[in-house]
Amino acid sequence: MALLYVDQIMVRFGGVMAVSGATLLAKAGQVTGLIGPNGAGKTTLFNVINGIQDPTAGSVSIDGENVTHLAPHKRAQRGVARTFQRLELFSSLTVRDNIRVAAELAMLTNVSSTVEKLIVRVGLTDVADRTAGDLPTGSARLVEIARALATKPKLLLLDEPASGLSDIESEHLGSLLRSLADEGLGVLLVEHDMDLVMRVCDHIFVLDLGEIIADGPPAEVRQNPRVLEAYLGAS
Amino acid sequence: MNQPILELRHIRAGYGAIEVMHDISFAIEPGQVVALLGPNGAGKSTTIKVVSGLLRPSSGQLVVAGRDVTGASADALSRAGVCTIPEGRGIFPNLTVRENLVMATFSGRSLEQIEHDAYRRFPRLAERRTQLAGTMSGGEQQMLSLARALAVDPAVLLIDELSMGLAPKIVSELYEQVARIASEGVSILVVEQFARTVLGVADWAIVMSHGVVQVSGPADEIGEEALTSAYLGDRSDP
Amino acid sequence: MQELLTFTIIGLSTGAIYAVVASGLVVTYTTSGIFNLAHGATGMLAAFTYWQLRFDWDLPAPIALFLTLFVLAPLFGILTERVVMRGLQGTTEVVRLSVTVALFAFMIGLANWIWPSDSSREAFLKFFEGNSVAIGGINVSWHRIITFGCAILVAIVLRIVLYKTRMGVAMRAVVDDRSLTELNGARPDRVSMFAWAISASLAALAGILLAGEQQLNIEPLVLLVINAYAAAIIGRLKNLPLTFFGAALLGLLDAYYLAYSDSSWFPQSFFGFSLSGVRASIPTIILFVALLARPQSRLRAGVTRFREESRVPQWSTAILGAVTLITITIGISGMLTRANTLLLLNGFTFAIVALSLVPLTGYAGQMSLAPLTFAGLGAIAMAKLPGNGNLLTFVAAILIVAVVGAIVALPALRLTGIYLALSTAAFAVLVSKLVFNQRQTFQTGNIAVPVLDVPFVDIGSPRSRLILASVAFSILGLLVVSVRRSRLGRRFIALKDSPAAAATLGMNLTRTKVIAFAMSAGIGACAGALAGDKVSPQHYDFTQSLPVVLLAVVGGVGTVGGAFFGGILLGGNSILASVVPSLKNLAKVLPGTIGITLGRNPNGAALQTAESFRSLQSRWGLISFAGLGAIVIWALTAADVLSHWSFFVTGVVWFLAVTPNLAAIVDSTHRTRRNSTILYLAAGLVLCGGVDWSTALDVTGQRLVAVVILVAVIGLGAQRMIENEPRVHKDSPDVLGLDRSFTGEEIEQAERELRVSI
Amino acid sequence: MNEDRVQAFTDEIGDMKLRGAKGDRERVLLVVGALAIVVGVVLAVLGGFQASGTSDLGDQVAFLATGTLIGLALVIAGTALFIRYSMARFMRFWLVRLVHEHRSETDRLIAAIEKNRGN
Repeated sequence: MALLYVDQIMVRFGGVMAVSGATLLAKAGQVTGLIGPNGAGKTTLFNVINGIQDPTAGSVSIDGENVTHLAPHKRAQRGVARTFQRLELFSSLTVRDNIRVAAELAMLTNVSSTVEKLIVRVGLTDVADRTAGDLPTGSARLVEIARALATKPKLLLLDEPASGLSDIESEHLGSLLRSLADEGLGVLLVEHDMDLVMRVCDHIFVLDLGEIIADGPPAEVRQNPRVLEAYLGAS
Repeated sequence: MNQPILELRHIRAGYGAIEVMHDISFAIEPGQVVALLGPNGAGKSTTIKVVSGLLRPSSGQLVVAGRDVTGASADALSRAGVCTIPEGRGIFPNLTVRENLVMATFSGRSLEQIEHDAYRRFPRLAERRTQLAGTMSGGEQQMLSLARALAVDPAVLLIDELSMGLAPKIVSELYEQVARIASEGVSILVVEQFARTVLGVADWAIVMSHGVVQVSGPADEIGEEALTSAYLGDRSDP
Repeated sequence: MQELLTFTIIGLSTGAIYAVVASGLVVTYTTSGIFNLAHGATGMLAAFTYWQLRFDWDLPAPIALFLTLFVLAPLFGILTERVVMRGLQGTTEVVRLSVTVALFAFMIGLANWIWPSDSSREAFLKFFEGNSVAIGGINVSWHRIITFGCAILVAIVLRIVLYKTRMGVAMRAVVDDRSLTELNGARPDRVSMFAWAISASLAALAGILLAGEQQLNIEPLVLLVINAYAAAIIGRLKNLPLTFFGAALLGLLDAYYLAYSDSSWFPQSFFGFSLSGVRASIPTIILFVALLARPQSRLRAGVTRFREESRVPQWSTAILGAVTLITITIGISGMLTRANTLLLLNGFTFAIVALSLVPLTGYAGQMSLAPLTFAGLGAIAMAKLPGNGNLLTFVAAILIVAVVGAIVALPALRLTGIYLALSTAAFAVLVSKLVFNQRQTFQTGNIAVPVLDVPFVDIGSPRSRLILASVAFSILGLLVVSVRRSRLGRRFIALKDSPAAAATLGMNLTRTKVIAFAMSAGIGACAGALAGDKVSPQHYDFTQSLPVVLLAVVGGVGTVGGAFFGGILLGGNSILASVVPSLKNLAKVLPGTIGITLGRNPNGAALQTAESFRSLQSRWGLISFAGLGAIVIWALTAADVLSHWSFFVTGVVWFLAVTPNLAAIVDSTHRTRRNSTILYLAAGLVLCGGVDWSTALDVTGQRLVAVVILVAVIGLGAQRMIENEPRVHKDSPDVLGLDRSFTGEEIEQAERELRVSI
Repeated sequence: MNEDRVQAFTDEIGDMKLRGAKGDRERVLLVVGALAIVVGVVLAVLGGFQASGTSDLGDQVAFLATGTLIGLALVIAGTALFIRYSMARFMRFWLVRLVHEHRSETDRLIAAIEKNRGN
């Protein structure tokens, strides 16, 4: 059974269809990519999956349970965590406290040790006591990821985690994502850094004009003429 | 009179701590159409924001018609003749079509002239002049923003993602109009992800990714492989 | 039937006034995103100005009207936008709202100053006073007809301006997309200025019309205009026709209530509660309903970015602060006159109320405009519960009010930002109209709150109550500090910094907000329950809450120290006003003036002061030296070397001017500069101690002013002297080119200016 | 036509006022200074006339105080402003020029010395 199943989601803003009938799924232990040109509706779809946006039609299931109309925090309790494209740090707390809040919200029993382990694992040891608002982008993105991981999620939604990262940082991010998937976590990745997407994803969905126009393993998607057309326009 | 009409010199810019443009330099000659290509997040839209005056670069200079105008406000540049069609739809959704054109009169031209030009070019807008712009279809909305660009008689036109969320057929129609504007000698900087479409119109192409200019050259010399690798990564088959 | 017609006409003309005010509110909110709480005060000020021109200086009505409506009011609007509002972009809603509160306080202070209430004042006449016309058999005064006509005219003019002029179209365009407006070549700043000018004119018109009906009194003028908020909210702060409809509805309801509430079938009381306050609260009830009928605000990512800063308070600092506060209070309490003790006590009460805002507004980022209401409820609970003030009663009173706070919060939780703030304001007005005005609660206009019965200590004298208040503030302060350091505090901050992220991490936002509200209500209740004296309901009115909120934000609502600073400042302000008549007027505009500058320093004053003390952190040698100095000063006083006032002056100078500079003096490597600074400080201290301030200056206020001046001169002077880096204005044009090398551009420009060909 | 448009555009850009440029404020203060001088002279002259027109000593003093003295003060302040800001621009760039010359001179000198040392 798929960890996440998004079925025929439609979202309408006023007269505009932002997402029109997208269907996709993500499995535990895999990194699933969601790519597409600007304005394709990726972030909207993300907001629907974690409950910030109500869909006009369609349903979202986590582990077979229909969560379409649950509040975001209830979904979090069912194992969905996310990061944001425009950073949403608790900017007046320290890095450690950012992660700590998340761990506490997940009702973990061993908050401190979880937090410390995550700080080391994600590579934030040097900045752990700094105020999150003062961090450079690279570290800030890592804090968001660590914070999401602190809730011990089953499904991790990453919205452009590599934007603003240097090449080395984004490589580091790639190996982190792989190792997370190998531990059994399901990752859904929206990203524009195609090198990263092609490298770490097991399966890719391509969204264009609010619809999934193709899906498959990276190499296949890369050759797909419809994908090329979506990106480059008709020749 | 051989100075570039628009020149970016070592521009760095970004939002707060996030730097999106790392030392970008290029120039546009009078009458030239330059296409700015590259994947999302490459810094193209930020480039447009800097050139239009909406975003102040953190360092570097913006030189327009030989004058350093770094830090000039967007409204002053606009009145001087730099017309921008921003990302998304460059229209006011809660104003009528006619009121959208009223807003164009800040450029200094009279409403009669503007309406005349706009409706001649896009008769469909004339039928809808009292309709709220936000209730029109995406293609019509882009027509309206192009109509404004045409009617204000700009010297420089900046276009950001005209095609976003539109069907390919409408996109190619819109680009026919862009080509017509270009033929009148207006210098154009156009950001587009539909590279194939825009390369038919452009004289020069610049491919950006990660906030850096990767390739720059005459439009007809930019190869498909360079584009594919910029958009979908350079990994060859696994 | 005729009666119905009469009251319909009355209602419509009242509604007309509301409509004019509300439309002004909508115009500025849509174009600049600032909900102007001072809008009513603008109208009030305009009404006074008109009175001055028309009735005091006897100008002809058309000229006076023209000057007020089309010259002075728009100028005032433009000035407001330019000086105050433009600096507010990029600040939080709390700061933005506080600044308009500050403006509100400032204008009321100004009006009080220029036009002190005076019964011999010329009357404010209606237009064509005494003339009326018969409509359907009823006499309707010309004034009402003019009022009604004005509303229609305003509707038509606004319609034309907004839809037929380019500026109006631009105003609507700014609402849609500010940056696109810029790209079209319009100047958004000018557009906002224009909007503020129109808005001020509308407020002025309403103020003048209202003053004709109600006479010229500050409070009712300001408050009646508050009612127009309800109309604006019905119009969802953007829809003008709906706003006009809402205004008419309000006016009619009010008139019909007036007409039929005396009828025999109309209930006069409700379970023993008198309903006499209902009429006054109709607009508030409608405001409340309209707010709750708003669609649930959606979580949005990436909305606000904070300029404010917040640090985790350290236990050592907090405990040291608490002990110092209590010690100082005990130390000086014996030297104060009874009147001054009571005023300081008042300051402590305000400080506790301000403290109640720290977890709610400072930590959790939820704005409340009703902190004093909870204090009032606390006082009632303390008085009405059995036990005559024993500790159990006290605790019960706090718990009850906390529960009330939580319940009140529940419906309000669907709202965020400005709407939440307005709903708390509505709650505050409702409580003061319906509860505080009850005969049952305040028999003779007063309620006797029993003194808290602390075991083994006799509390009764003002002095012991003052000490009790300082102890209470310290304990509550430590409680708030412990909250900030706990899991709950982190959640509060997370809620403020990013609700979207907090929700996606599993936080139940509603529950967190309810806890914050309950905690705030409970702390507020303490302030009331500790009143220990007769209090009158006016103390807890909504209008009294505003300055408390304001000064808490000015002091720094994110810190306990800030709350203390704000509260004492407010108390001290009334000390200033009560003792020195000559400074009374200054005291009136002071809080407002301070608040208006908030846009430039959103962190509040406390953090700034704390910053200067930070140099002493964990340097125990210096801290003990500071303490030693304080003991010496106290000992000198006890030995009658220093008079009480000299003790006060010297103590304050020691703490605020000398102590923050200690570290810099010790660290300084510049020998002569260090020595001269020490000499300067010593001379300053000797001056403070040597002069007997109680005889040198004969009024308390003058002495207080002297203290402020001395602290500033001595403290800042020493700071200047000891700072190692001389101050240079970096961007001064006169050193351009000297402190860095030139770019080619600059040289090119230089050549051009010099007309030297290249 | 295109050439014309480009030329017109160049002129527009050339005339454009740059936000944050210090020049604006300087120009404003310059004008304020000039105005102050004019107003001051008028006031002083008026005050003088008024004073000479009355024989009452008190009135004379009042006229002198309000008209002539304030007028004189304005003239002095205005002159100061005018000189300060009309000179500032020139002086600044002159200074820049001098320093620049000086630097390039030094650079040449250093280059020459380096060269000599090399030999």
